[in-house]
Amino acid sequence: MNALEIFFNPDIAARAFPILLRGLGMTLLLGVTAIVFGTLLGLAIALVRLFAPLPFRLLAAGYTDVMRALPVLVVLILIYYALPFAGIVFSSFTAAAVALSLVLGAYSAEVMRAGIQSVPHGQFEAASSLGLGFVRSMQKVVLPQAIRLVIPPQASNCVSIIKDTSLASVVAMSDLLKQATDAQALFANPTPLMVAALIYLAILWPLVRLTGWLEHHLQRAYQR
Amino acid sequence: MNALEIFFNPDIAARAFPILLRGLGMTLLLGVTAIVFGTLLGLAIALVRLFAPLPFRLLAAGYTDVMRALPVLVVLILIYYALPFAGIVFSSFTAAAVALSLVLGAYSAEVMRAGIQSVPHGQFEAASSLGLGFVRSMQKVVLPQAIRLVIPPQASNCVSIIKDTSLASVVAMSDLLKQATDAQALFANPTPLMVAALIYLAILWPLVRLTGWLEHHLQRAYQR
Amino acid sequence: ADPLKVAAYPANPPWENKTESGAFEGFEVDIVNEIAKRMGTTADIEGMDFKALFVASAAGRVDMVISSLTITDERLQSQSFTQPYFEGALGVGVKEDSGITSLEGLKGKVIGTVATSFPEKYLAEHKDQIGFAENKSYDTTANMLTDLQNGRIDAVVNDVVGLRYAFGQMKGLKVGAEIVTGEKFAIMMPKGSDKLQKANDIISEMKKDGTLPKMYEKWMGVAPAPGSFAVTPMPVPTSAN
Amino acid sequence: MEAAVDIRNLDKWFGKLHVLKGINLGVASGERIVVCGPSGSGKSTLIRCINGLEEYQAGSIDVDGMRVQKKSKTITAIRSEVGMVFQHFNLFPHLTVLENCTLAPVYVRGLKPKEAEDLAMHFLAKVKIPEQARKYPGQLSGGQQQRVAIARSLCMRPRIMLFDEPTSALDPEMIKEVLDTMIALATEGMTMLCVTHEMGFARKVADRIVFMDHGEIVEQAPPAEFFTSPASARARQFLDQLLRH
Amino acid sequence: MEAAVDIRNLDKWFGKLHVLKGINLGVASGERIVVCGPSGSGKSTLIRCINGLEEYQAGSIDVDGMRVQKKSKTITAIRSEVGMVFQHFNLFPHLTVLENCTLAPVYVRGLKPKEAEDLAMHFLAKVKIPEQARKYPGQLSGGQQQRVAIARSLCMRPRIMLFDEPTSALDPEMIKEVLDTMIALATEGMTMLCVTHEMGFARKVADRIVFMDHGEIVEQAPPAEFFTSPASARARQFLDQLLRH
Ligand SMILES: Nc1ncnc2c1ncn2[C@@H]1O[C@H](COP(=O)(O)OP(=O)(O)OP(=O)(O)O)[C@@H](O)[C@H]1O
Ligand SMILES: Nc1ncnc2c1ncn2[C@@H]1O[C@H](COP(=O)(O)OP(=O)(O)OP(=O)(O)O)[C@@H](O)[C@H]1O
Ligand SMILES: [Mg+2]
Ligand SMILES: [Mg+2]
Repeated sequence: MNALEIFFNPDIAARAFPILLRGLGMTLLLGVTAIVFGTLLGLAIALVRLFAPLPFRLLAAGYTDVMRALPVLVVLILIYYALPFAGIVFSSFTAAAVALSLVLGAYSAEVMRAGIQSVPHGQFEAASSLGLGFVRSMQKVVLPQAIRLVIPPQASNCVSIIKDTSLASVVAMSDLLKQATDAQALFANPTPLMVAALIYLAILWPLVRLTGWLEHHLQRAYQR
Repeated sequence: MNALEIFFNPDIAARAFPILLRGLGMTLLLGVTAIVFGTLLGLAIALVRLFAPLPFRLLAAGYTDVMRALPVLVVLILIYYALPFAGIVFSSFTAAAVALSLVLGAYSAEVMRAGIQSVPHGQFEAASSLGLGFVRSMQKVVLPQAIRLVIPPQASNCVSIIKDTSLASVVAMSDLLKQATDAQALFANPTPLMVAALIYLAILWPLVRLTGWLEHHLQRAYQR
Repeated sequence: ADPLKVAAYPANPPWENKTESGAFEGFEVDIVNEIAKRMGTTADIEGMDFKALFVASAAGRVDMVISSLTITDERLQSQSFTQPYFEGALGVGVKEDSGITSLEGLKGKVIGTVATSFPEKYLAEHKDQIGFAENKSYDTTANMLTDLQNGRIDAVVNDVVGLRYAFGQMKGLKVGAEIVTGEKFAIMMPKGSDKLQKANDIISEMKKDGTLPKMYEKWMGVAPAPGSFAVTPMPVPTSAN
Repeated sequence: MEAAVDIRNLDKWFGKLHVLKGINLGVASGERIVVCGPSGSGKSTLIRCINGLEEYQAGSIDVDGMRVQKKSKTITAIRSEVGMVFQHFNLFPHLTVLENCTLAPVYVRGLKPKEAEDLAMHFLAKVKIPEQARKYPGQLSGGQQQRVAIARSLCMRPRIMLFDEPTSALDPEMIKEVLDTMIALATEGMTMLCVTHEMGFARKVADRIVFMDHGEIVEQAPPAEFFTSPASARARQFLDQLLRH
Repeated sequence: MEAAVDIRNLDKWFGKLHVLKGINLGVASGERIVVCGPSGSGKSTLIRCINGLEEYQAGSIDVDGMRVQKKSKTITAIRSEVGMVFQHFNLFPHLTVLENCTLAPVYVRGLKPKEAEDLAMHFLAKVKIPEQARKYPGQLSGGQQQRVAIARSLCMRPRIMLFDEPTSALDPEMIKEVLDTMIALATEGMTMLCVTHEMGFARKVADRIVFMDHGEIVEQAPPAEFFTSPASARARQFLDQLLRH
């Protein structure tokens, strides 16, 4: 049996493929959930960090620091294994979604804070002078300008989080990686793992390239 | 029993601490190994990508892309579970060290390439004009100038890799996280996990802050 | 009544095992299903990693845990157990050509066990006596057996019934030796659970009316010996002995 | 004559720096005031206090009889009464000229988009750039941008306009077009409070010139008087320096 | 007289751009040549070919009898015979002035550090800045930096020096100090090939002026002849433009 037949056995690949697809579905669902909630959380934290009273600002700063200092897997395991002792019991999916959202929230907050801070102060003043309130000024004047600077680094954060969905396999969630390792054990052959790696590549490589492209083309000061 | 007694039970903390310290030792050893080999690998890849003949340049570019697109856990599991089918059997530690080095190598290569490219071309030309060969020019003229720009992003890469050492727990390496989860199951109490999280924080928070500081103070063009 | 929440390690045949369709089957699965039925409800079984089972029970996240769990004094400090229904023994799983046929053969070898399992504790207690080189602990049986095949470890120690069953599927592995430990397998429940007494009573009934011995025969392939745990009703245990 | 702005004993500190010291200033409805004085004398701070962009620590400011207080409910009402034009225009770069002008009328005044657009076109015509309505600020010259900024303020139909050195960031060729716009406004009877060093403009339209130095109002006088015979030595010195450039 | 540099039928392309067209030029040992010509005429490319910083596609260049070929073994030997001074100095910013000067002598010539330092101090004294030896390039003025660059080249004891507009990145006050250094070098008999538009310098030291345009040598003549009666219309036009500035 040559290497190709072991590592890319077409027969096993065909049998494993539907199993892997189910895992891919979970992976994508988890990724999208984490990105949506993580981004919203990040925006909230960024706003608190910039505009809330001092104690809240410090809390938000501490939160982002802690989340960026802890390994994602540790956060996930704390949520999955430790929280139940406090009576909070999440399913694997929920636990993973919460963990990834919390982490992405911290990274997003940093990115958004920088984006909002880069909007010149005169823009706030002009909006206030016209009688626009804080929320409207944010919504119509500041955030639309910040977003161009935020998109490239946030895209790169999202790529990281999609990669981190693979950690959910550790808390027994049937994501792409978990399905692949299970299938590898079932067929006693590494083909499912190799196929899973290719699926990850097929999704993430374009995203990595896109991130680089965005950095080149969008991350400049606003100008027309 | 109140929350503090459950989550920070001093008795259990005391009994778990020596177990965790053993895990911390493994974590640090793994981190240092990966940083040393990953950084060297990154330098080699960066040099290939900048100065080798075209086919090698493309290979190096493909390598960095693939490694940045694959989740670290997938790389680790491929090395640990798939390679044995090709007769290559690594211990948990070796597998984790290889996986983390390969990944850090890719990220380091990007950083170092940017650093070397930022050294003005005139510096190479001046060195050549004086008769210095390629290796000497690199060693004495280009790299010493590139290093200032490389240190901050590389520090941040190293922080990521230290966080990723926690993944080694998945391939049965007795690192800090694995010791903590085992102890948590043993004592049926989350204290060991909480203590482990604090240990991670104690190591990584200062590093995260240091990274930010380095970015502020070092990442400027060379000047005196 | 609410369904009975049961946690199980999903890859531990013949005790419990997740089939392709996602349903659970196995000796202990039959037992908890019958208990649930006699309580007037159904069992809702969730698969978890081995370590997570203890957390789930300790945190009151589930009502029962099945996974060929041994009653130990340590576990009794933070958990409760029903009466035992099986006398377990440990098996030493090795490669067919390894030549290891006894516990003594493990001297200087690298051994694998499942993290926080009874065999892990057993080996830790008998380390000096056996003289093995290292004990690697795994999160899943599958990973452990894969590493045995890969040669990363020389032997594994686990419940002998499970090992025999697994080696029926995997090529090149066998049980090299059996260690009689007199360990008692039972259902684990949260400490002081209000369902504990009821569950224990039902198990007594099942032993008396022959339901449990029949299940035993179905999954183990032989009828239980007279006087064994599978046919003898007992009270809720308060210690391992 | 009703007081459009009434400032009494106003004190303001930036930390330990006392930047406004017991300022008293009344602006009648329809009055046109030019504020001048050396750099750092507190001119910007004074007019920024009037529409609540800066907080003050003592004294009081009333606009149309409403007390200016930063965290109060009336601040929005005051701000829609008071238009402000900045040195650096502060147009919204991501919105077209038209959108710049309709934003506040729609979201603060609650106008329908169509009404707001008609209003905006009206004022853009007034500042003589209706044809630029669909462009983005970055595509206009500085003078055009400043005129858009004036139109944007006017769309809120303010009763008082504040200007903070509206021409000092402009190239010389463009200063005139902005000053002409401001003169037209003055001619229509708008109440104006204008920080500027354009003395030609001051002479032509100001009812009163307020000279500040070191956070105090040193002198107030009609332009004819102020330019020919300033009472204080400090004003004389200031005018000398201004003319020498 | 032995030829220090011998260029024959040299052709060079950048992609499809033909930048050097059949150049023939011999430089005798001890000769001082100034190359001038309009921007883009190929002056820099020509002298960069001489020490192998650029490859050429046809013809030949011999330096001290050694054929210049980029990938050949002799290139290091040639480069230590030929010193080069750049428009933008290209000093190593992370090394002190002294270290800039000793780097190549130690690693290419194999001198002991002490010997290299003595040599460096000798040449730093020659360019009149021995007191700056311990400073970093960033702490020096442009003129001082260029003099360090000359000293750094001299430390390799080259037989030929190439200069590519050594003064055109300098402020006017500093041009003289660099030209003086070059004149001193010329006086000592160094073979020099110098791209410059400093016509005063050319008049004073050049044995020959080479005028290039569009990749060709249009005219060669002693300075007296070249400045007073240039043969070609193109050289006349070039000189006219130069004088008008
Ligand atoms: N946000 C601030 N924080 C601290 N000090 C400030 C702030 N804004 C202004 N100042 C100080 O307050 C004083 C008055 O400033 P202000 O801008 O009002 O002067 P100005 O008369 O408008 O000067 P210019 O003609 O230069 O615009 C100055 O000393 C200035 O440095
Ligand atoms: N690396 C390069 N790649 C492509 N074209 C080049 C390169 N270097 C120079 N050229 C082109 O070759 C021609 C000659 O350039 P060169 O720098 O030799 O001119 P020059 O006479 O030194 O001009 P200047 O007085 O501006 O320095 C120009 O048209 C230039 O654009
Ligand atoms: Mg001002
Ligand atoms: Mg040139």
